[in-house]
Amino acid sequence: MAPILETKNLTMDFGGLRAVDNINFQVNEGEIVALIGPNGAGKTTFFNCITGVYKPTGGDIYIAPEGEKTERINGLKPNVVTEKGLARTFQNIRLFQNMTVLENVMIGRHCRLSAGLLGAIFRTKATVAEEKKVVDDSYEILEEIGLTDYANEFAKNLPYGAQRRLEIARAMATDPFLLLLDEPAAGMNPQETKELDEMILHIRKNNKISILLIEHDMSLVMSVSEKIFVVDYGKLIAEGTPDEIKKNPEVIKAYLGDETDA
Amino acid sequence: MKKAIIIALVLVLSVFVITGCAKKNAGPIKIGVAGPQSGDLASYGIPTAKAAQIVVDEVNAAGGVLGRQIELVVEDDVCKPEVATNTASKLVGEGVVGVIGHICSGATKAAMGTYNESKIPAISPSATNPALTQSGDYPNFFRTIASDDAQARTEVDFVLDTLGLTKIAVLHDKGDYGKGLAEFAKSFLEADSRAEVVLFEGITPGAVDYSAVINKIKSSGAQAVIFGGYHPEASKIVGQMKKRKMDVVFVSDDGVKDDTFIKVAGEYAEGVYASGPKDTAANPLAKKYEKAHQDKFGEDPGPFYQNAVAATLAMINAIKVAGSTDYDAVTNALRTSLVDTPLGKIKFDDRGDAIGVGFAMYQVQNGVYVELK
Amino acid sequence: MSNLMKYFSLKEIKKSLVMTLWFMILTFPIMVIKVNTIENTVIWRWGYLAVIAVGSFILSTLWRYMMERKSLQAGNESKISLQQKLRELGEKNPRLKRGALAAVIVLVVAYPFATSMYQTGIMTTALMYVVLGLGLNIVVGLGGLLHLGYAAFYAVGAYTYALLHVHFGIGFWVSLPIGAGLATILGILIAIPVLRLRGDYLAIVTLGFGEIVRIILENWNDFSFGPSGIANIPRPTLFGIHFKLQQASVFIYFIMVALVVFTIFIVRRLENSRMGRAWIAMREDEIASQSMGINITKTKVMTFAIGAFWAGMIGVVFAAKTTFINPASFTLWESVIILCIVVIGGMGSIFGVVVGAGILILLPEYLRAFSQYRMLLFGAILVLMMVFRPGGIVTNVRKVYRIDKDKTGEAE
Amino acid sequence: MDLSYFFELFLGGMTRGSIYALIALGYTMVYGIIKLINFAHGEIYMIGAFTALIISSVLGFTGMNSILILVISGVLAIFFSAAYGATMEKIAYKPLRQAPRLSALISAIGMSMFLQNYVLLAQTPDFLPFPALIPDFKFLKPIEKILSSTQLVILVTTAVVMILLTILIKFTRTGKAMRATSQDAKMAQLLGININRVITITFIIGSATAAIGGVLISSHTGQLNYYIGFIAGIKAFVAAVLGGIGSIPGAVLGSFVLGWTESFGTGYVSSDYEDVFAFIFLLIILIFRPSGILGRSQNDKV
Repeated sequence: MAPILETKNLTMDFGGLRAVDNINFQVNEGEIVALIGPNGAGKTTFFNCITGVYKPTGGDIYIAPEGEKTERINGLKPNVVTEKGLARTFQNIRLFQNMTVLENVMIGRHCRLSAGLLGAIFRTKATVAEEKKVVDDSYEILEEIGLTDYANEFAKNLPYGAQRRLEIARAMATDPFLLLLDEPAAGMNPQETKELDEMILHIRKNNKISILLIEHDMSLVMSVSEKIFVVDYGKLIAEGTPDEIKKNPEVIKAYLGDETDA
Repeated sequence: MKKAIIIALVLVLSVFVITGCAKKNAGPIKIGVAGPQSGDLASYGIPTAKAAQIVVDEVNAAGGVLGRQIELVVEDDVCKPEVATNTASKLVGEGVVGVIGHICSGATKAAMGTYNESKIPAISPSATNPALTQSGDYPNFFRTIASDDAQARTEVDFVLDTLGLTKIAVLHDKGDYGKGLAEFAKSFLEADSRAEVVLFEGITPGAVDYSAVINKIKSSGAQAVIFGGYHPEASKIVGQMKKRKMDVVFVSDDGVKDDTFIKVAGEYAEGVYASGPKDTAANPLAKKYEKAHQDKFGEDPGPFYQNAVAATLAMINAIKVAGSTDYDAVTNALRTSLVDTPLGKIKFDDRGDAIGVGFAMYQVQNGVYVELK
Repeated sequence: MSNLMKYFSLKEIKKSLVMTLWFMILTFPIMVIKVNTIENTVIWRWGYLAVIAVGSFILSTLWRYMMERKSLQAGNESKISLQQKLRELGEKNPRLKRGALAAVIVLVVAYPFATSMYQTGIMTTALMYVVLGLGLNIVVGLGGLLHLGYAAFYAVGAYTYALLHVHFGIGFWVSLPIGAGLATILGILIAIPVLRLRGDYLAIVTLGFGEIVRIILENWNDFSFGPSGIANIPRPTLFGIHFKLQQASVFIYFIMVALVVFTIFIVRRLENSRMGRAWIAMREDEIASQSMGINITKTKVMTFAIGAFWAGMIGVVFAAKTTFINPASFTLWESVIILCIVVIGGMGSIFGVVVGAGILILLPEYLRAFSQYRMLLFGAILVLMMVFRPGGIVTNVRKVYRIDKDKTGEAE
Repeated sequence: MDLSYFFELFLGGMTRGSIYALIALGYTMVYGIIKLINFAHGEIYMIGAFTALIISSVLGFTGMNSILILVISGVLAIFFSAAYGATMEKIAYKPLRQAPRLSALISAIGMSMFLQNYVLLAQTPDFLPFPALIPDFKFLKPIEKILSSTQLVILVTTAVVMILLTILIKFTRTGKAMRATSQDAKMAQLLGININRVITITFIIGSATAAIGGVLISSHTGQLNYYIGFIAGIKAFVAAVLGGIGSIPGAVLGSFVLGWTESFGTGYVSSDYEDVFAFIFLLIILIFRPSGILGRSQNDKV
């Protein structure tokens, strides 16, 4: 199995601070991979480097979607990265608050559509058809995530758990081969987390999407992921299956130790 | 649906056609007064309204004109062209037969088209832009003030002939009035072989400090500054020049020939030259109307008051001479019939400029403007 | 109404008295002492103090009452907007909707014939501001980009027509698209350098840009005829027919009616299109929208360009209507007034902009009776409007999509 | 190159800069705390100047010593400006804390129009001469052609005000509360800081510096009317943004840079395009440093 996402010696410096330090990392096709580490370990920075929000200061990022050539994506703009098939969610929910739930998902479809200015003004056949399709497609995604009841509500009026799910729905609408979830379970109760667990597995199965997630909730990480990477102070300190990670003394020292303290 | 709309439309339209039919009556003769009545330039417009009121009250008390009373319709244009077109159409709608105004040149230009098409003459007491009379585009325009080019001519002649200075800096405030004047001054200077324009620049009105421009004047070696603009900027420049002990003659225009300038600039005003309308203080009519203003409003009249009195007198006289309010007759009377005004006996030339209204040079001496003969 | 009584309690009266005292002190030097350093006189106007005292006592009580009402209302979120109500009413009674529409059409068509030329002129101005507001609404309301230099594009349109007429004798109808096009190009040119700027930084740079355009028009005499402006710009003609004054003003009115309809039609289509959604997403969250695949650069340039288009178009109409233009008509205040229309009306809402333009342009006209107090009241109204209705008069409603359930059922 | 000409332009730019700085300081403080472009700040400056004019001409009739007049009218101008600033905040901005930022901006614009017309109606639309309250210093006699005593007073006051403000913000409890509020108002509130009080104090201090500016600048230009606040306010705003809005040394630096740009632009090119130079320079700076010269870059947290 070839990795669909691979980083080689990825490094990100902020002034004197090295937030990501020489990380080598792979996600293979169809995998659910988790990235864990204590707060401030550099996980979100790592995400931001991959998705183009930051331009890494060193190393390389390669993607190789199924059936396509390997491509280096360092420093591409976020929207280009998304077009290439990497979609993400945000740790602190960043929905379009004053748009409806359905529109939020429709925005996700944006880069897969082509209607332009003239199409919109003259309502050409192609545009009308495209608009109809995007509504249908988006609705379908909402159905899959279970948000159809809220379709015409403003995103800001949604309950917290639903907002988290909407973030995932919106990311899925971009038609990715790899979904990057940044702490999707943050702030959820155990019941909601359990539903999330099922949803992630369902998404992979149904849409053949690989998933990379950052998460603090160990139960979720351990139950869904096949491979776990652990970072601390920007460095990769361990990788392996959940069982291997549980037993790794480095990890216990750096990370799980912290958790028990807290 | 469509049918209903059409029927409704036809109905509505026919109602308007019936009621809209012209209603002519022999009520009072309406004369419009247009100018800024509110906002920051109101102090230039209100004296005109007061002048017109005083003259009209006097005429009405004496039985009116052509046996009819005169009614004034005062409208505010805030000195803005876009407002002035609306003001003009409002006056036209009111059925005025003549207009005293507008005050600012820009607003006047915007409004004149409307008056022209409605065959209404307008006499401005203050719009000095040369194009108003010289372009030939405004056949219905008259004014009781001389145009900017005449003023610039006066200033340039004074600097070259009387003062005998040759290196001259020309400044302006980038405004309609100031820049227009400065450009005339510049072109007159350039046409004269004696003179050299060492600097031609616009200053920014309202700026907190003019030291950079003043340094520039200093290093240009100018002997005199001709400034086109208003007194607030003039007093700042004069003040800052004097503070630096610069020995440069300052010559300015009607916008500066204002007692406020002397009060604001204080001791620094001493020796400043300014052009202004010929002194009318000796004219008995000017004295009379100044007193009338004092009696009625308890204060000294504001800017362009006497010009506005003259404009109103000329308008009423023209109607009287014409014997009607007919456009051709009235404009003809304006051009042919001499009328006694605070500015002297005036009539208008073919282009609309008042004959006999000109400029003189003044200098601040011991805190007052003194006319230089 | 019963809780109004509590404002007559001793405690509340005491509060009002404290405020009254405060305002009496606050306004004392400026209201009571009138100095004239030119004449060296000082006038003491003690009478004003009494006016201030009575006025601030009443207003302070009223203020607290209104504030309390506002905070009570804030509790129940389910406020349905006016627009939504109207829309629902229309959906329930299609006949009523059609009837209302017909009434509006009749009113609009009959207006210039029923009223004077002056009223027609005022209404035309209001309609011009409707289009300007809708144009700026694309940039500020939908795109979320604070733009304080909008009058520059307006100036471009006006000068395009004026200069084309002066130099080449080109008429209104040809100038209309050219003016709009040049403004659009300028919109693109200004958008490019400011792409990285956000919020207030963008505001000050666009403000500067507006001033730069005005200053150039003021200074570059050979090009723009400087501050004395361009006069005798012809009014629009119809197939070569020149209208008389009265007819021309009616004609411009109908041109504006047509342009307003045209603008609303286009803006409505755009705001619910793929591009319109991208604008709103950009307003809501720039980073998230970029991560969702929206090209921010392109979207920003688009909002600026399309916003500028309308200003350029109306600029041409402006020149034709006033027949005289000079740079003084395109100051910062012009941009500010248009911005106020957008915000007062309700950002992002077409209906709101129409209402906002009506209020802001017609109100000062009808406040003329108060002549010199006009701008004072205008300022006060702006503040009060924002304090008591910060979201604008009309809150925006998003399009409701209806999904064909059967169809999606099949797709599953 | 004429060196003395250059030097004169340099000094002129510096005077302008310090004038802008006195107004920009208040601007930047208010912005730093509540992220509001206080459009009406220029009007507070104007009211300060007007109050000083009124008080000094009333006192002028008593034949009081001119230094005493300067002190009394200055203090009262500061008091009244601060009072206007605080009242304005309570009426026009406080109810809008939770509202969209544009609403607060429009409220500020409305306030600016209101205050301008309030002074216009209560006093006069005309320019009034402002008495020369600052005496000519004897020791400046040798260089009076280059530096007047008013200019010197303005320069020194700007420096003193800037230092005092920096001390206030860096070392006092109130200053710490201000910094905390500007970083994160919600967090500050949770930590027990009364942010309403902090905001009021900010407005009071900002308005007081504007009043100092109003008095000094009006003595420098020798005149004032109800409209002086508008242009000065815009320029100060540009200066504050140039230096990095929210930063106190930034406001001063930005003001000087703006003053020099205008002065050298006028001196070496043309004053016709004075404001154009200022705005183009602003644009260039912002293109390379989107947060101004000394501004902290405001990267959004992702």
